[in-house]
Parts: sequence; C-alpha cells; structure tokens
Amino acid sequence: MAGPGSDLPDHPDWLWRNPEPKRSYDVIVIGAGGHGLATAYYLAKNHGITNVAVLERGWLAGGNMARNTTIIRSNYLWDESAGIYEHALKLWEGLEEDLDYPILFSQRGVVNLAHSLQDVRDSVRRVEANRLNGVDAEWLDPQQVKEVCPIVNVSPDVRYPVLGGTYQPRAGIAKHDYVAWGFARAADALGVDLIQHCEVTGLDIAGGRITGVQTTRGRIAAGKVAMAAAGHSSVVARMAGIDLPVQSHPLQALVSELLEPVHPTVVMSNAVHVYVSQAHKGELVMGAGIDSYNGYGQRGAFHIIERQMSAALELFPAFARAHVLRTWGGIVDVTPDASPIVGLTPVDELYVNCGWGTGGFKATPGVGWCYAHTIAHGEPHPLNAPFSLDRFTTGALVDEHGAAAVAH
Amino acid sequence: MSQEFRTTSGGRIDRDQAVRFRFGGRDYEGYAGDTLASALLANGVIQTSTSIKLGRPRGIFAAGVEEPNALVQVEEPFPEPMLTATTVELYDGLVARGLPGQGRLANEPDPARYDAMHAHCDVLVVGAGPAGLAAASVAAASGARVVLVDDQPEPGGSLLGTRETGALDWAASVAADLRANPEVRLLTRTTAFGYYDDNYVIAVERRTNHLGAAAPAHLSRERIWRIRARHVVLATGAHERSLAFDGNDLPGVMLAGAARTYVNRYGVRPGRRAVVFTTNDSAYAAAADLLDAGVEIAAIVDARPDANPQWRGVEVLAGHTIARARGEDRVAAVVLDDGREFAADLLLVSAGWNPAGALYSQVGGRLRFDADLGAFRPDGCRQAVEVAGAANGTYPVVGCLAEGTAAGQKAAEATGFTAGQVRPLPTIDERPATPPVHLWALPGDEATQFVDLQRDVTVADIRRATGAGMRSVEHVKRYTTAGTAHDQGKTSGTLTSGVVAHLLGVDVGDLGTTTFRPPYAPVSFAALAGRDRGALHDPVRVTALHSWHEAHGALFENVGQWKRPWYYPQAGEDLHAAVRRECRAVREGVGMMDASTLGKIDVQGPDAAVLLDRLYTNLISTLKVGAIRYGVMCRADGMVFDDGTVIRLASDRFLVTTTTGNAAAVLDWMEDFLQTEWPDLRVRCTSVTEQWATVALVGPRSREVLGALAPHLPVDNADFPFMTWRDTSVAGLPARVCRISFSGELAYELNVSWWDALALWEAVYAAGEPFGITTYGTETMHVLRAEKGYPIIGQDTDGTVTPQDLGMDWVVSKKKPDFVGKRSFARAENARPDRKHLVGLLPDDGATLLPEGAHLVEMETLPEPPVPMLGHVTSSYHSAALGRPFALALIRGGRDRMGERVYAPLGEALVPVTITSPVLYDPEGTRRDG
Amino acid sequence: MAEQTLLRQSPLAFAADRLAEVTRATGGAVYIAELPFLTQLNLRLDPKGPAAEAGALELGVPLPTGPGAATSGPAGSDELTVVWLGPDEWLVIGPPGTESDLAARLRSAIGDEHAAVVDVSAQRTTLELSGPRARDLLASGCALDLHPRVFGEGASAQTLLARAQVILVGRRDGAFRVLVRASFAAYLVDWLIDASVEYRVTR
Amino acid sequence: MMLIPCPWCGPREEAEFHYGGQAHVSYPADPAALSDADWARYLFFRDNPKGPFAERWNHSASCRRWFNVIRDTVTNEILAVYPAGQPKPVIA
Ligand SMILES: Cc1cc2nc3c(=O)[nH]c(=O)nc-3n(C[C@H](O)[C@H](O)[C@H](O)COP(=O)(O)OP(=O)(O)OC[C@H]3O[C@@H](n4cnc5c(N)ncnc54)[C@H](O)[C@@H]3O)c2cc1C
Ligand SMILES: NC(=O)c1ccc[n+]([C@@H]2O[C@H](COP(=O)([O-])OP(=O)(O)OC[C@H]3O[C@@H](n4cnc5c(N)ncnc54)[C@H](O)[C@@H]3O)[C@@H](O)[C@H]2O)c1
Ligand SMILES: Cc1cc2nc3c(=O)[nH]c(=O)nc-3n(C[C@H](O)[C@H](O)[C@H](O)COP(=O)(O)O)c2cc1C
Ligand SMILES: [Zn+2]
Repeated sequence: MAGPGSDLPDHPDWLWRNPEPKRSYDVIVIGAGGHGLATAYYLAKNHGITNVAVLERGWLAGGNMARNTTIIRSNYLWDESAGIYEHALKLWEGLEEDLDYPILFSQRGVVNLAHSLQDVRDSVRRVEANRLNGVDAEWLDPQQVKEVCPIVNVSPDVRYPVLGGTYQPRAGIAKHDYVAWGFARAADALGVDLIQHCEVTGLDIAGGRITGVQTTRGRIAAGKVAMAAAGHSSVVARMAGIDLPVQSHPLQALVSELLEPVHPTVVMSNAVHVYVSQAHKGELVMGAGIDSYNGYGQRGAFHIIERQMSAALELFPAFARAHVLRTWGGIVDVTPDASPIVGLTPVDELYVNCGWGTGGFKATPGVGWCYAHTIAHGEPHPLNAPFSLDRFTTGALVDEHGAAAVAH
Repeated sequence: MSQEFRTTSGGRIDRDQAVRFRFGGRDYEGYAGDTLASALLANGVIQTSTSIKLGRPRGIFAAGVEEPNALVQVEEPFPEPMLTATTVELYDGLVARGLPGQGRLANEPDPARYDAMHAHCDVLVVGAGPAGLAAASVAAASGARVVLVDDQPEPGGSLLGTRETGALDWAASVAADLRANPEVRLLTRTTAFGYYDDNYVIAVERRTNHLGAAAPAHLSRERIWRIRARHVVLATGAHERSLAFDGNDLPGVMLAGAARTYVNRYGVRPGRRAVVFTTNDSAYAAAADLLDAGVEIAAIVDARPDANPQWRGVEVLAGHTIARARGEDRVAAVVLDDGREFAADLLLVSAGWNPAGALYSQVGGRLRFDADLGAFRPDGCRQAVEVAGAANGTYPVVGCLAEGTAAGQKAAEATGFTAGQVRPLPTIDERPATPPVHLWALPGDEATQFVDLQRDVTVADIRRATGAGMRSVEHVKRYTTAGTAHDQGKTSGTLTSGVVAHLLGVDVGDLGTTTFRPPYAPVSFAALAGRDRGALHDPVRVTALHSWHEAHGALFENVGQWKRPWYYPQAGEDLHAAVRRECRAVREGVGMMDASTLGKIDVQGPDAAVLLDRLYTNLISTLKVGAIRYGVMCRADGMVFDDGTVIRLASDRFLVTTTTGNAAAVLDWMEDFLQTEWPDLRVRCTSVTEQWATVALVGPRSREVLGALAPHLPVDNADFPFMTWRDTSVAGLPARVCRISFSGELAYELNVSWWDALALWEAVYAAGEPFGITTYGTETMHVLRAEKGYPIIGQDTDGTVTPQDLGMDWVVSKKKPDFVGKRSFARAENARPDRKHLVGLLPDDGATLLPEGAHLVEMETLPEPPVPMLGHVTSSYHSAALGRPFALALIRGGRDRMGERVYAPLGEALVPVTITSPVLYDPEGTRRDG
Repeated sequence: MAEQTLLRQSPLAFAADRLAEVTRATGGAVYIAELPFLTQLNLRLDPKGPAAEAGALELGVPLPTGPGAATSGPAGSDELTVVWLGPDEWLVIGPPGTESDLAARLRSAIGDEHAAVVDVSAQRTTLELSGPRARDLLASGCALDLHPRVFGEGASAQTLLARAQVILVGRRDGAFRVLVRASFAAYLVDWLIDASVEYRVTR
Repeated sequence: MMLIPCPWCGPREEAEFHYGGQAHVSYPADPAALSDADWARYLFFRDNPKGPFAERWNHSASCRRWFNVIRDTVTNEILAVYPAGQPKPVIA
C-alpha cells in the first residue's frame, strides 16, 4: 500500500549547473528567489538576453520563496494591482507546461472571509471591482462558504462570526520550491548562470550608472543590475545610496502533520489573522499575522503563533487535535501602501523590484515577465508602471490595505 | 499468548495493574507504566504499520520522542492524529491503529480543556536526567527559584532505561528533595518545545491524557507553560542514530539504546535473538542488559578494527560492518560485509549519538561538528544558557553529573545565588571509553538504504538530488523531504548531512545541518489556542446598558471589540422593517440610542488648545467655553483618520470624542506627539471613555422629553443653542447635556456616569413614552446621518480620502500655518480635479437599493474588461424620509458631475443612477433647531 | 419622576452571584468579588514640582516615586491607596462617594501648578481576588512575576491580564485587587470564572 | 516574545508594547517649506538596517510612555534603552 506523497510527481534528474561566476555579464540579477529566477528566465526567453547571472547569498530560493504559504490569487482591489496579479495568474495557468516542471499548481479556489459589516462592504467592493477588471470573483453567503469549505464554522457562536466571504475559483496554491526550481532549471538551460553562496556586498556606480557588483566571490561587471532581494532590498539598495520606503518584518508560518483531506480550498481571514490550505501531501499550511517590529532574523515571536492557533480553532474547530510540526519565519519587505515597487531607480541601469511584503509569491511569473521587460527596454512595462518609486513623492499610492486589505 | 515477551520481573511498570487496549483491531493487555510501544513489543507486535511512500513494513525503532517509525492514530477515547507509539502512555480503553500516512481529525468538537500558565524562575533546567537533576539540585540548594521540566512521566532521564541502581536511587532522592522545596517547580510529562529570545521557553504539559477516560473534565488536558528564566540549563540528552545499510528499515532493526530501555524500564524483550551492530561502546551496555534478560546475542559486529574480539562469551566481529538485514516483514537474518549470515529477529544498531541541540539552535545557538564525537555539538549562544551532559556530547554518567553540577552552580551564581550544600553524587563504575568510528552509508543497494524512515528517503534519493545539481543540505531536504516528517529528523538529520557530505565528498562540518525550528516535538493546536476561544477569543466590550439592550431584543453589531445594538426588531420585523420604523420615529417623534462607545479623552493644560490646533484640521483654539465644535484629524499623509466633537470645558480643558474604533489610536496619537515631538507643550490627556455613558436623544420631540427630565434646564433654542453644552441634572442625575446632532434633527447627547447609565436610560425611556420614544441602533443611526451626507470614517473613507474629497473644505483651516496633514494637501496627487469625491446617488428607478461596494461606470453597455470605473458605493439605504433608496459614493470628479447619469453594474444589469449632492434630507438644515 | 428607581449600577452588579459561586465551587480556593464604586482619581503632575508635595501632603499619603509601587495612608490606615501609573501619573483610590470632595481638595492643594485631576471612578471597577489559588489564577493570564517576594503587599502594576489591560495591586495575605475598565469587566469576569474551573472541588 | 526594558516599568513582555518604527525622525519644523520629495521622505522613508536600529516603542499596556531602543534587528539583542527626546547613544 502506498500512501500520500507516493503519487507526487518526481523531480527531474537534472536541475542546474553550479558555475563559477564569469567576470562580466550583460545583466546581473541580485537574489535567486522566485522573482529573481523568473526574471532571469524571461530575460532569456522573451528578450533573448542570456548572458545573465543570478547571484544568491545563500542557497537558491532559500529566502521567502522557501517559506511562503503559497497562496495564489489575483482578486486585488485596485485596477493597477488587478492588472499585474491577473497577468501573473494567467501565466500560472500555463506555467507547468512552459517550464516543463510539475509545480503542483492547483486551482482549488481562495475564500476571503468577512467578519463584520464593514468587511462585507469591502468584500463586495472588491468582488465588483474584480469582475469589471476581468478577474473571476464571487460573493458567498455563510452557507455558500460552508459548501466551498465544509469545516468552516459559520455558526454565530464564533467571537467574530463569518458573515460571508469572497471567492475566486481560479485562485489556489502551487508547490513553492518546485516553482523556484522550475524557473531555475529553465533559466539554466537557456544559459543563465545561477551562482549560489555569492553575496553582493557593494554596487559599483560610475557617472550615475551601474557598472558592476562587488561580491563575496569578487567583483563582477554588469551592463545592467536588477535587484530582487525581497527582505534584504533596503540593504542592497543602500549600497547604491538609495533609500527605499520599505520596512523588513518577520512573518511566520507553520505546518501540521499530514492529515487526511479535510480542507479542499484556501481560506483566509484577515480579521482573525489566519490563512489555511492543505498542501498536496496533507499537511495544513497556515500563515500568521506579521510581527510588528523590524527584523532580519527569519524568526518571529511565539505569541503570534499562539494567536494564530486560537484564530484557527475559532474558524476550524476540527483542527483541535492536529499538531504543529514546524514553525518558521521569513523576512517580508513592506511598503507604506502595501503595494510593490517595480521599476527604475535614480541610478542608470539599476532596477528595483521589492516591497511585495506578505504577498509576492503569487506574482512570481507576472513580475518576472514585467521586470524582465523593464530591464530589457530600460523602461517600465505598462503593468508595473504604476508601481514606480516616485509614487511616494507624488502621492499616487496604490493603497491595498486601506480598503480591502488581504495579505498574502 | 499474553505478553510473551515480557520479562518475569523488573522494570518500572506496575505488574499489578493490567491495562487493556486495542491496536489495529485486536485486543491486548499491558501494564500501567507501559507506553503503547512497550506494550506492543511485550505482545510480540513488531510491525506497527507500513511506510508512507513505498508501503514497506515498519516497526518500532526507538523508545522515545525521537521515534521516526511507529506512527499511530488514536481512535478512542477521542481521535488524535499521528502520535508515536513510543510517546503514548498506555491507559485502559485506548484504541489505536498504525498509521502509514495521514492522520485523521475528529468529526466532533474536542470536549477537553486546554490552558496556559506563566512561570518565572532564576534557573530553568530542561531535562531531568543525571545532568539536569544535578543542575537543578545545586541551583535549588542555593536558594534560587528553579523550574525543572522533563517530558517523561518520572525524573531520571536515560537512567530509567538502565540498571544503575545507585544512580537511580540518587535520582529518586534528588527528585524528592526538589519536590519538597517550595521554590522549585518540577514538571514531568512536560516538553520544552520552543526556546525564544530573552530566555523565554515554551513547554507543554500533558496533564490528563494518560488517565484515558478517567481524566477529570475540569482539569486542562494540556497546559502551555510560558517560562521566563534568568538562566537556562539544557540537559536534554542525546539521540542515538543509525546508519544507511540495505534493509535498515525492516521491523526488528532497533536502536541499541532503545532496546536497552525496553528491557530495563519496561521489562520487555524486543526479540529473542539479536545481532548488535555498533561503531561505539554504548551498544555493549545494551547487549549486556539484553543478555541478562534472556535475549540471545548472536554476535556483535563492531566497525572498529581494534575492538576486543570476545565479550562475555559472545563473538565480536571487529572491523566488520553489515551488508544487509534480511527478512520478509521483519528481520530474519543479518548478513555481514564478508557474506556471513546470522539468524536473528532483532538487529540492534548504534552508529553514535547526536546531542539534542534543537532548543539550543532554535534560539540562535551555534552547533559545530566535533570530529571526535562524530556529531554536532553546542558551540556558543547569546542567551544566558548552559548545556550539560549528553546534550553537550558528554556521555559517561559521572561526566553528566559533574557537568550538570557545574552548570547548576554557574546558573545559580549568574543569578546572584551562592551554591550551597547538595546531595552527594553517586559513585558509578564506568569503563573508560574507547573512541568510536563514524560511518554514514555502507556499500550496497542504495534504493533500500534508508536515511529518513518516516519519509521513505533512501541514499538513492539523496544521490538523485546531488546528481541534479544540489549542493546544499537544505536543497536535499526539500528535494527528498528528508527530515520534514513528524520526527523532524531527530534520528535522521545528522545522518542525512553525513550521507550528503559523503556523496559530495565534502566535510560534514562544512555542510552543516538543516535549520532547527520550534516545536521540538509536535504540539496540538488546541493547547496553543488555550482558553482564548469562543467568547474569550477576544474581549467582548459592552456598555453599561448592554443587558437592557439584550433584554429588549436588540441584535448586535461587532464594532471593533464592542458590541453595539444594531437594531431592535419587533415581532415579525426584518432589518429593513425595523430600521424603517426606527428612522421614522426619530424623524417624526423622538428616538434614543446608546452612544456610549464613542471614545472620550480629557485634554487639559495651558497648551491644550495649541495641541488640538495642531492635530485637528480646523481651528479649535477659538472655541468658546461652553461650546462644541466638530473636528477632523488627518494622518500626516493628509488622509482622514478620525472625526468627532470637541467640547471646551474651560479655557484650559477640553473633552474630545473619537469614533468607537479609534479611541485608543487617537489617544496614542496625542501622546505620541506630546511625548516625542512637542514635550514643551503642557498638556495632559486622560481616557474617560468608560467614565461616561452617553445617551443620544434625537428627534423633533426630544426637547419636550428633555424638558420633562430636566425641569430646571432652559431648553429652548435661544437658551440652549446648537453646539453648546450644559452641566445640569437630568432625572436627578448629574449630567452633561450637549446639543449635537448626527441626524439633522433636534438632538441632545446626555452624558452621565457609567454607574448612572441605566437609571438615566430608564428615565428617558419612561419620560419619552408619551411621545412614543423609540430605541434605535447603529443601522438607523447610519441611515439618518447618510440622508444628511455625514460620512462615517472607515465606511465612507478608506485611508485614501482627504477632507476635501469628502466635501469638507470648511473643516480645513486656511488660517493655521500648519496642522498634521496640511503639507500633504499640496502634493500633485491632491491637486488633481479627478480625485474621488463623496457624492449622493439616486437610482433612477427610485426603487433599486444599490449594494454597498457596487461600482459605477460611465457607459451604458459594458465593454470587455478591464472596464474603467468611476468609483464605488460606500453607503446605501432605503430612506423612509425620502421614500426611496439612496446612496453615498466616492466618484471620480464627483462634485463636477452633479446631475449626471452613471451606471451601476449589478449582475447582468446596468442600473442608471444620478449623481447628486450628498445632502439629500433637509439641505437647508431647518430641522436641527426643532 | 420616581427618584427611588434611579439606582446606581456597578459594572459587575449582574455577576455577583456567579462570582459567589466560584468560592463555593472551589471550596474557597478562589474568592472573587467586586468592590464597587471606589473613588478613583487620575492624577497627573510633575513628580518633582511643588504640586507633588502639596498633593501628597493633602492626601496624607506619599506619592509612590517609582514603578511597581502603591502607597497607602493616611498613616496607619489604608483609606487611600495611591498607585504609580507612569512617571507623572497616579491613581488615587479611596472609599466610595468621596470623589468630588477628594478632587476638590487635591485641586486646591495643587493650586496653579500644571496638573490634572480627573475623576475616573466609573472608568474602572475593582475586583478583589484572594484565596490560596488566587495567584495561580492570575498566573494563567498575567505575564508578570507574581511571586510573593516580587509582587507582595504594596506592589502594583499596570499590565495585561488575559486580553484586558488591568491595574494589579498586591494586598495583604496574598490577595490582589484587579482594576479593569468597565467595558472589559464582563469579559474579565467570564475569563476568571473559566480559569477557576481548574480549581473546582470534585467528589 | 522579547523582554523589553521599559525605562520606567522595567522589563516587560513585548505584547505590552506598541512598535513605533525608527526613532529620531522628527516632525518637520516647517512642513510648508519642504519640497514634495522631502515631505515624501518624512512621510514614507525610514531606515531599515540589518543590525543595530534606533527605534521607538510605546509601553501601551502600562505607563503609556514612548521611549527609544537600540536593537539589533538580526539577533533582537537590545543594546540601549533611553527616554524619548534624548540623543542616540553611541554603540561601540
Ligand atoms: C511566511 C510567509 C508566508 C507568505 N505567504 C505568501 C502567500 O501565501 N502568497 C504570496 O503570494 N506570497 C506570500 N509570501 C510572500 C512571498 O514569499 C514573497 O513576497 C516573495 O517570495 C518575494 O520574492 P522572492 O521570491 O524573490 O523573494 P526571496 O525568495 O526572499 O528572494 C530574495 C533573495 O535575495 C537574496 N539576497 C538578499 N540579499 C542578497 C545579496 N546581498 N546578495 C545576493 N543575494 C541576496 C536572498 O537570500 C533571497 O534568496 C509569504 C512570505 C512569508 C515569509
Ligand atoms: N554511553 C553512551 O555513549 C551514551 C550516550 C548518550 C547518553 N548516555 C547516557 O545518557 C545519560 C545522559 O544524561 P543526561 O542527563 O545528559 O541526559 P538524559 O538523556 O539522561 O536526560 C535527558 C532528559 O531530558 C528529557 N528531555 C529532552 N529534551 C527535552 C525537552 N525538550 N523537554 C523536556 N524534556 C526533555 C529526556 O526525555 C530525558 O528525560 C547518561 O546516563 C549517559 O550515560 C550514554
Ligand atoms: C508550503 C510549505 C509546506 C511545508 N511543509 C513542511 C512539512 O511538511 N514538513 C516540514 O518539516 N516542513 C515543511 N515546511 C517548512 C520547511 O521545512 C522550512 O521550515 C521552510 O522552508 C523555512 O526554512 P527554514 O525553517 O529552514 O528556515 C513547509 C514549508 C512550506 C512553505
Ligand atoms: Zn512602562
């Protein structure tokens, strides 16, 4: 008898080379997270730019890419957000084939619960905006929530009862590591050098233009440099004298042991701060609220986990005797308007992609696509143009937490 | 055949107390003191389940929390998924089964209680083996407050699995001393599972589970201990490890130390005839104890070439290794590297020990590979922590005792105590150790050489990962899933690193381990949630009138943590009917509402007006004593943050009200500026939210009601004008009456002490009776204010809205040189004519109620998405007064579009609506004076 | 108006029976009762200024100068208790019904100094907690070290108890006063009663 | 759960505090005189160092005082604590 996991697809026998860095590249991408890897892949594939290195300070995709709760959805409020996330979702829908890698993309739907009358208003607002933006979205009443996910407690005796939820059927999850490796393998095959344990320690700028990077493995020259350092974005940008409006915070997640299927979709509740899905092998994957303080330690405080568990049991009493197997933390770079920053910087040929905070996994193919375009053309792709750094000066924010804040 | 593998005597089980249980559909008996694993072994059950991926037979491999194999599902008395048989204490009525893959959650709610406790101590000792007991004993004797936690039912640690009677007696007497000391808390069945900053250690105590159905319901089943220690001693012992050889997953392959524990502690022979395979001395102790208990030892295979070839009459095959364990569904024979074969039903393995470094590493302690030890050991940590005994790589009992003593002493001294008299340590006769050798993988068929038994990961799998290009053990973990199962690689982690290093030809020390993360052992969700569930999940805040509202049938709305009456349905009424009735009563007669949840802040001091001028967009300093002004606060980004009224009580004293949700935030906001920006301002702020209860008395007949209640108060318009207040007595109660209106009607807010709230409310209700006074809730309040175009912060605003967007230019002072938010109004984005403005909307059909959240578009037919949107409906109601539904909306350039028709896409339809002023009711404001 | 019906109501009046039941159910291990209507004045002034001295003199109780302390007096009595709330903030607790008088006395003693005296008597209500398990009961929701040597008679703190902000005052014989905001009082009582289940006497 | 030493109340659990981000960012003396870019810096840009960071905490559950802390953002080690308004100490 074979158990869960035995039906999971095998990884390919070959993933990537481990090359020594060359002395110079057309493009250097800093950070081999999902974003950096996808960017390198689309640079090669869409723009024919293959003399590319992705430099990674640790092991490949060992940052937030290794530690996110893998929720993919595009039901964001504002047009600008819907544009880029929906572009990403469309790419997700063909990604397995494109990368020729089983990434376990599962469109099992995502429910965002509403617990107060204001939540309901915000949810309906988001659903209506989504529809007009061509994003699939539905409003579910509590009974419909229960139909989509039978173990949600929709009774009124919950402290903050479920008043309904928004539902995006095309949303879902994918296996984070496989996604990273799929992009890595495909980029490697197109000639991109993936260089691990190579930390960028300085950015060389001459006459207002980037010329290369200093690393723990020596200087590497570059025509263009693209930052994709997520939690470390401020640290890297500082090397070019650039301050970014981001703050790095710990964000924690946890998994249970493997369980028989009980949770067929993804349920998120902002009000009580818990996000749940059941991964392919059967473990419950849950995200928590963010730790309040700045932190680069890849770990958070325990009361956040305790809070998350009480929230989980409010919504899912059936989880009472499930066990937490492992908790962990990542470093998320949060912007004042909870939207990312993707585009040019004050330094010529130095590009920035950061500020995805708690929700950038879902954007991986989309941002890789647009960022590669931005780098190749020296100007923003229309989908990331609204996410420029100078919006903070003009005030043209894309405020995703004021209205219908949903993290992840 | 009852317990045929049970020894005739010995062990720490209670042979007088038989325990009946069921496993895999069959009934068995064991003894009190057994674990499920020891009871199964006693009954000859050697295979517990099949493996997750390959479906191979699997049995009991270890004797404690490190067990990777013997997963079970408890079905009764209450379903609990995925436990290890080695950690389930046996109790009467236990029903369990082996678990190959996924655990099962219960369908019914868990009736058990769970709770948490905070504990503080000078010295926390984790682990009550010889090292931990010694440490705790010294620390306690010094007078320090000590907490000692151990995950076993009784103190003693590894000693419990030995026949070291001297040491065991010592342990028992130390434990007795500790129990008798009021400054010591000795917690058994308690696992420290998380070690966090500032010596914060989280533990879980399993309090009643081992009692089975007899567990008292009023006691918490599991308890989380949040322990804050000034100094920590980790004496968590070590886990024995195996190595990779063919068939090393067969039931009957067991860690040598575990077998020793089964014989000595549980009086169980794990087999009849054993081969022992070792790389170090420790397995000889196991062999000796098994031999004495009547287990035949077929041979000892010792990988060390210089091992003594004879031991107690047993052949020692020095310098040899195992080629494979052979058998169908359990070990039948063991084949050596030279082809020799020994029939055996048990293969005891020891490939060395891994100090239990998980907790140490969780909190940032470094682990370094010690080549002599052949394992990773503690090597420096920022916390105030000592590591002692096997956890530190020190294995002889004497060494553990000495290290524990030293650690306890150091911890006590570090926290200001002087070590005192301690119980003398036992003397133990231990042979000097011969150095071990270190092996990871033996030659053979890599596809049957298991590294992680629980995840079915073999050497072949690891070779595929390294072959694919992986160089990091973190990648190999994720590619193969090694170390990610229930046991988190307690026995397999170091082995995985060893095998990867071996395959890559690198040093295992350079390669390192994967990251240790809490929890050290799995912990239930319910334990972590504790009592913060249901009504206790988050405080329910109520006003002084809550029981009255409940008794009068109110339905409640959660507003932040508050419960506010939403509406008061009468028989047969739905929301709409009730609200229509309530609204009509207020517009035509008189209504009353509990407005106590508004935040109230007493702001006083010579510079109070200066502070308020800086924080509100409008001018507050010009307010006269006795008068009231509405004010708006913005964040520095210029977006509306809060609104409310400001009452001037004296030249240097104000009472500020805030929205219900923002009371704390506004007070924090004020204190922030006072303490950090303008410490020169002489202002004191005090929250008085609950000091006062507030009853809104609203409607054209409100003056008459107030007149009746406060006969001495002149209430006509001239004597008591709009936006003024009076201190007076109402219904004989000291009260502050404010003439404020949030509905456009003549209205008063009556403020009395929280203690007097019910008395006031009942008096108003009685006095209003002749006028048909009607209680109303938040929904009616919202309708009434919306008819007047008054925004609700948080409903009609979303953090992207300025006062100007709300059409409230009048509340933004042009005179003040600065106030918080002012500078932002000058940014490019704020000057755009097409910002979204708050406007009114009237559906052209006079009947459609627009959903709140609906969007508006310009065109009569929808194009393909993305459809350009103009804005959205923020508030929408049926209006009794207007006789039609209406809405408020934020619309791009809305104020310049008055009278224009736009469309709300609702389902398939496009509903035409006309943009109007947001003030739809009594725009001239004639009603406010009655 | 029927004046006699206009009775004051303390925030926990409705819970008195349930609290009394706790003592019975726990065999006296835990005793919880509301002390309603205590006078409470929030006092804010410069601890080093003349107002501090004048205020203390008027009260007959020294203002505690540091955290963790509560003082009582006038000498030999504990009619008034002054709790340190912050570096320039105290809570003066007195017998029911004295708030106006006490506030007036304080204000006139302080004179023209920049100080605030705010009547907050109804803002919080007070619970008296005692019995052999009182400390454990608190420890299940309070992160402070409540060991008698650390938090004994005369100790005080503002902190969190469960999810409510409270002022904790150590009293004689291991008893405590817990001051909680009126709107949170019902929650806290529910929480305490639930916590006391642990100490139920069973037969 | 860090133990944060409130300069007034002594060490208390992190849960008793509110985080206030970077310290020593003062409200501009004359906002009207700032360029849009400088005003944006005040509004949105804060240091985000990996390592020692001067930051603000408010002891919201107790004395309600704001104070400053220098904390290592990698290790959470608290290197200094000082009242609001005092200059940032030099950390070796
Ligand atoms: C717990 C958690 C849950 C989350 N859940 C979700 C979710 O459900 N859905 C979702 O959409 N998003 C989620 N996210 C967010 C998502 O993970 C991130 O937004 C996204 O991964 C960021 O992009 P990335 O993959 O490129 O980042 P990373 O994977 O973090 O990549 C950045 C890389 O840059 C490297 N780097 C940094 N500095 C340097 C340097 N100087 N030199 C070289 N390399 C450097 C880092 O080591 C790292 O590998 C979650 C995040 C966390 C932490
Ligand atoms: N001969 C050898 O090579 C060898 C090797 C290892 C150990 N040993 C023997 O083991 C003993 C080591 O003594 P010791 O005191 O260092 O360790 P120990 O193993 O005797 O005691 C450790 C105790 O800590 C408990 N524990 C571990 N982690 C815990 C946690 N997170 N929370 C709560 N409890 C936890 C364990 O269950 C155990 O009871 C000695 O008797 C030694 O001889 C011998
Ligand atoms: C979606 C998802 C599922 C995971 N499932 C498991 C799991 O079943 N077992 C496990 O031990 N860890 C699991 N992890 C956590 C990883 O082991 C690891 O903690 C995470 O990648 C962060 O890395 P670190 O803890 O090594 O820092 C999972 C992580 C994610 C993001
Ligand atoms: Zn404090």
